[in-house]
Amino acid sequence: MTSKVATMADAVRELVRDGDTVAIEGFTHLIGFAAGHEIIRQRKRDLTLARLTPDLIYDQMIGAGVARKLIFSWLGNPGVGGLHAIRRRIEVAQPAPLEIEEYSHFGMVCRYVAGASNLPFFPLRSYYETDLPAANPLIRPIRSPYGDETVYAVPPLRPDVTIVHAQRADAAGDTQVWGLLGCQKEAAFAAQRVIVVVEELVDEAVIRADPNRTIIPGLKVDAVVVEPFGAHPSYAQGYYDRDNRFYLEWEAISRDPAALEAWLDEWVYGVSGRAEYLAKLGEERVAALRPGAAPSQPVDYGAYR
Amino acid sequence: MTSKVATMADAVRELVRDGDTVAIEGFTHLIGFAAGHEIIRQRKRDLTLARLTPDLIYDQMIGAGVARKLIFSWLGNPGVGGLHAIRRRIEVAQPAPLEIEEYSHFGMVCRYVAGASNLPFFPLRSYYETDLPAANPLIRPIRSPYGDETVYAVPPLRPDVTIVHAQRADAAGDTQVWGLLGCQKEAAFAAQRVIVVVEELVDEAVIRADPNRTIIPGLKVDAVVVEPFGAHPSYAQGYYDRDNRFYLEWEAISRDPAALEAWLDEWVYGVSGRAEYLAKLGEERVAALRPGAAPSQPVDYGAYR
Amino acid sequence: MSEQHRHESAAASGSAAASRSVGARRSAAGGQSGSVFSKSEMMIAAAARELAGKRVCFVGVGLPNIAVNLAKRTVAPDLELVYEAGVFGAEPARLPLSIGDPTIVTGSTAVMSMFELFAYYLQRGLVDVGFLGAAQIDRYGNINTTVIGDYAHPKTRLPGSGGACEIAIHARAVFVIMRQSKRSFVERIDFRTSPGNIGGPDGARIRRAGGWNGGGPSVVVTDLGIYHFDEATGEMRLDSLHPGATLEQVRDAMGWEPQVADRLATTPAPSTEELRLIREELDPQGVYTK
Amino acid sequence: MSEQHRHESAAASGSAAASRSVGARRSAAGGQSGSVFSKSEMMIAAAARELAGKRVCFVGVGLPNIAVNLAKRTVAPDLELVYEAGVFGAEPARLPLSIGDPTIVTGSTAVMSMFELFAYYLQRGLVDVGFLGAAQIDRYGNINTTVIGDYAHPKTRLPGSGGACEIAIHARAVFVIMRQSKRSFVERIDFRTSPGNIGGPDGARIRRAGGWNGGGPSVVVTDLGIYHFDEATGEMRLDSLHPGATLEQVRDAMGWEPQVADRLATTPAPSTEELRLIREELDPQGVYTK
Repeated sequence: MTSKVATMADAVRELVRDGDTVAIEGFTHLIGFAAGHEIIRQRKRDLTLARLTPDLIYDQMIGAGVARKLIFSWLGNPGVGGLHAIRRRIEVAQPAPLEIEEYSHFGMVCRYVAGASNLPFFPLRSYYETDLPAANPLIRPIRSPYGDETVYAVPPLRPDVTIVHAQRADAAGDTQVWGLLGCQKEAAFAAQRVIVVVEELVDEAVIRADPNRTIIPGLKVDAVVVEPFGAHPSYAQGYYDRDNRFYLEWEAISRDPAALEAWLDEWVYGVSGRAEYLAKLGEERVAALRPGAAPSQPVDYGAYR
Repeated sequence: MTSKVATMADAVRELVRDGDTVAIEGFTHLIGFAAGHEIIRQRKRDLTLARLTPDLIYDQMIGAGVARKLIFSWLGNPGVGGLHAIRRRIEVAQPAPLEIEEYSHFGMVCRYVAGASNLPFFPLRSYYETDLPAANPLIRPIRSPYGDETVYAVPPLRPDVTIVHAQRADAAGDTQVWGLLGCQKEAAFAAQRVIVVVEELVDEAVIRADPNRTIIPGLKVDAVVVEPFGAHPSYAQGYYDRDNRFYLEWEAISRDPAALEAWLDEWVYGVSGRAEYLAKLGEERVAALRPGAAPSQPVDYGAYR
Repeated sequence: MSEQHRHESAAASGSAAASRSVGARRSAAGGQSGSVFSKSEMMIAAAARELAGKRVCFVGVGLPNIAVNLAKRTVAPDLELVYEAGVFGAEPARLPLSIGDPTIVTGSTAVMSMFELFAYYLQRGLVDVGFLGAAQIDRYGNINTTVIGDYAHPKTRLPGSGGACEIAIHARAVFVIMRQSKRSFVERIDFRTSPGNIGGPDGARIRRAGGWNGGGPSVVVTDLGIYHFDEATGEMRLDSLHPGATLEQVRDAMGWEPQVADRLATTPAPSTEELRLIREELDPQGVYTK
Repeated sequence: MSEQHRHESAAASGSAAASRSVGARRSAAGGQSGSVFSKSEMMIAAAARELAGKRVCFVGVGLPNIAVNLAKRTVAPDLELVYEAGVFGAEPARLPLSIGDPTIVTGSTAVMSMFELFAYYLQRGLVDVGFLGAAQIDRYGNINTTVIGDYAHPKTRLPGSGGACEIAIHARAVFVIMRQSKRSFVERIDFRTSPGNIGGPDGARIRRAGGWNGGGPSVVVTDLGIYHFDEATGEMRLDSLHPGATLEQVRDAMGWEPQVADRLATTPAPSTEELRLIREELDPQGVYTK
């Protein structure tokens, strides 16, 4: 078995190319901030960014100019406010226009499922009597071959690269997640290339002791990056809490292009990577995010020899 | 919270009705033999039985005369031979004809997914250039609304009752499984009524300590039956091994209608339920099926207060 | 994202939002509880009471979250909390500050992929109540959370659907909590993100004929009163005025002439127990209720 | 169910089956290994060698299972075992007696629902090799495992597709292991369960145009020899005769006049190491190989 362990810099350099469609997935949980920052740092350009909730990470990336297009279903800073760098590009084309392609959450999820399943479309009962199909002509009605019911279809989404953050993987890329699963599995199987960023690198034996927790096999993984706290300021179930303070602070930063530029200079361009970012954040702030213990009980798979 | 714990006799009496479409799912793992035997004992009639692999359990049930129709994808005694009670009804209508509706494995799975998702059809890339759509006109071509690709569709399967065997549940019916998952979740969500049969009844706290292992919430469950070894001669991961001896013995029993009748008299009609069946089987044979330990390691969900 | 998110981002976009009640806390005249209470507290109590007898509720964060938790402690003890992120039967140990809070996972009944949550729970018809917020709502309960102005060249870009259009179609009943104003209660919404009773009288027929699970909007709770929907016309009807609110205030805060119930009620003020639960257990820091 | 099941049930239905080699064990003349070996051992060794360089293999139980495990120990150490029941990266601690054996789960890399296995692995195109058995096969590698006789009134009801039609369409390459006879190698199959090269010359075009992942049948290993498929005609071609088998035997055991390679090879007999692995590690009781 060949190790796929790589540095973030190498993984992004080799696997993310200008013009790619990139999906960084993780719904509220395990958001790949470390990877997004590296993409900014390497000044990738003309990306199409796909993600249900663009969230702070895509506001930062789009504010930094890496993308020409956004595919999404909900555009906000959950519980706080807006994503102003993105909104400026949509509302007033500043500093440049941003192409958008918009779905609902389930529509986006079904696009990944279609991509992961090699299906030319996926049917769902959304969009009835809404203006969404008119706004996005890729949302199309389709008749059931059984009776006269009509549902809607969405096309497959097949990212060039999907990046997921996970709690743990082995060196071959076998990846396990618990807590919210979002649509990372589907986004990974839909992709051509996959980067997995993990809190912990574990021995293959840990994975094999609980195969039901594996969401992506190493077969689908091109690089494994070990980056503890790489999802900060979002959270990793059992590892650290969401850093709500940063989400609140982002509102003012995002509203002001100069403040955004200064923030990127300090926290992205100004650091070599996540280790330096964490050092800047300070031990105290990081330590305060660690939760108490709430362990699951082991289950027995049985030894059958 | 109301307890849904019931005896097998009560659960089957109240929830399985003559003429129902019944799905007992569990692919090689956790096959609901105890429930099937109770259906035989209560002499239910005119059932439509759905299951990917009818297996010994449906050969027994169909041999006992509970069904008028079978929906399936693979008809055999895996690794051993045929299901002769079913074959007699198909090949020579003895003692009565049996209507069949036939798919492939993925077709059956997609039928349950459509039922669970309230979709009027489900698309898949099977059946190209085969005789299956001609044999079953419910398998229909459907054109993608994106370009001229054609795939096939299967209709939703919505059982009146789905019965699943599981490792454990709480009294509310929150059900957890590890090892092979088959299509039990999909078959349960597709159904109108659900019976869960478990090896162990556990406290709600055990379920809530590891919510990622829950496959069916109590919300979808009508009765919880506690029936250790209820999946024998199939297996329950971590609890007992497959009893291969019985699968081998079935070949001769199934080939001979008189032997089948005698077997049913002895092992189904002749016992009051699973406890008596197990006593008949003998402690030694049961004990020999228990595996060694292969526990998973706990994962930490984190206490967030 | 659910209610409060749409809500608050709508707020950030210049629309009215329920959470923007800072300064109003305990300033309104008290009702039968004899104590003072804020407009948000009134909205929470009113929404919670409407949840009586409900079983499965798709929760947003913010006011809906507090309303749901209040209902679970009062009129709907068996209420199961569903979060669109993929959680069923959540028992949050603290008030989740966003739906991105790990406390909704630890100790929950079931965690599943978003595909399964949307397909097997919501689209399957297992959700009794969903909450929606709105930047704009019309008399038939149709909702816009997408854009103000033209879609291609929006004056204000709002968050979009998230799961809202799915909740509107599949939840058996839809609850809306929002502040009302001429900007938010409009004659014509700029974009229909989430269908309500559609064109009005034939809304119910369209829903039935299309095989939707959802019966459409059930209640709108605002800072001024409670609206339900007329079955014949599909139109919003003011059934209850909150203590201290007047019909004139209501008319001044909406873009059409409202239907008013023959017997217009006065919403019972939050009870002492409701206020105690909100202030001591559910939002002790007053994040959402001050 | 996979290869061996279809296989053995086909056997029970009166068709030839690879596992029915009881009595043949160690009766054939030895090859370069200098030792005697059974027809099943020859078939296993020949199939295993064809797996050189393959990565992901959809395994059936019985001969394919032993062949795959032999390949993993010899020509394809990185081979990942996939079971249709929902297992990826199995490391069975004992030879699974059926695909319903818990030993395929314990210690595997990943367990997933059957929907995910079929959709995200097989239909997605991640499977390099799938094994199929057959009650009937034609010269283009089309396979019948459904019925002998008319579908509505079958002479013999066989198991049906299981996952076979999906493997035939999606696995990049399909391996067939079966005994050959005039009843199993037929001019016209009674039912096409799993497509091979379809009508022959345009099989490859149909597969490409339809967007199939699978390139069609790759190899057929029988008790007499090894067949590959001619790219131009899509027809099975005898490339190698097993030690001791003759062209006449081959002709007597098939329903059409076979294409034969210009340079017909002789299959190298199982090596001493291959035989040791089969007999000591993979099937010590000789369940499948005697």
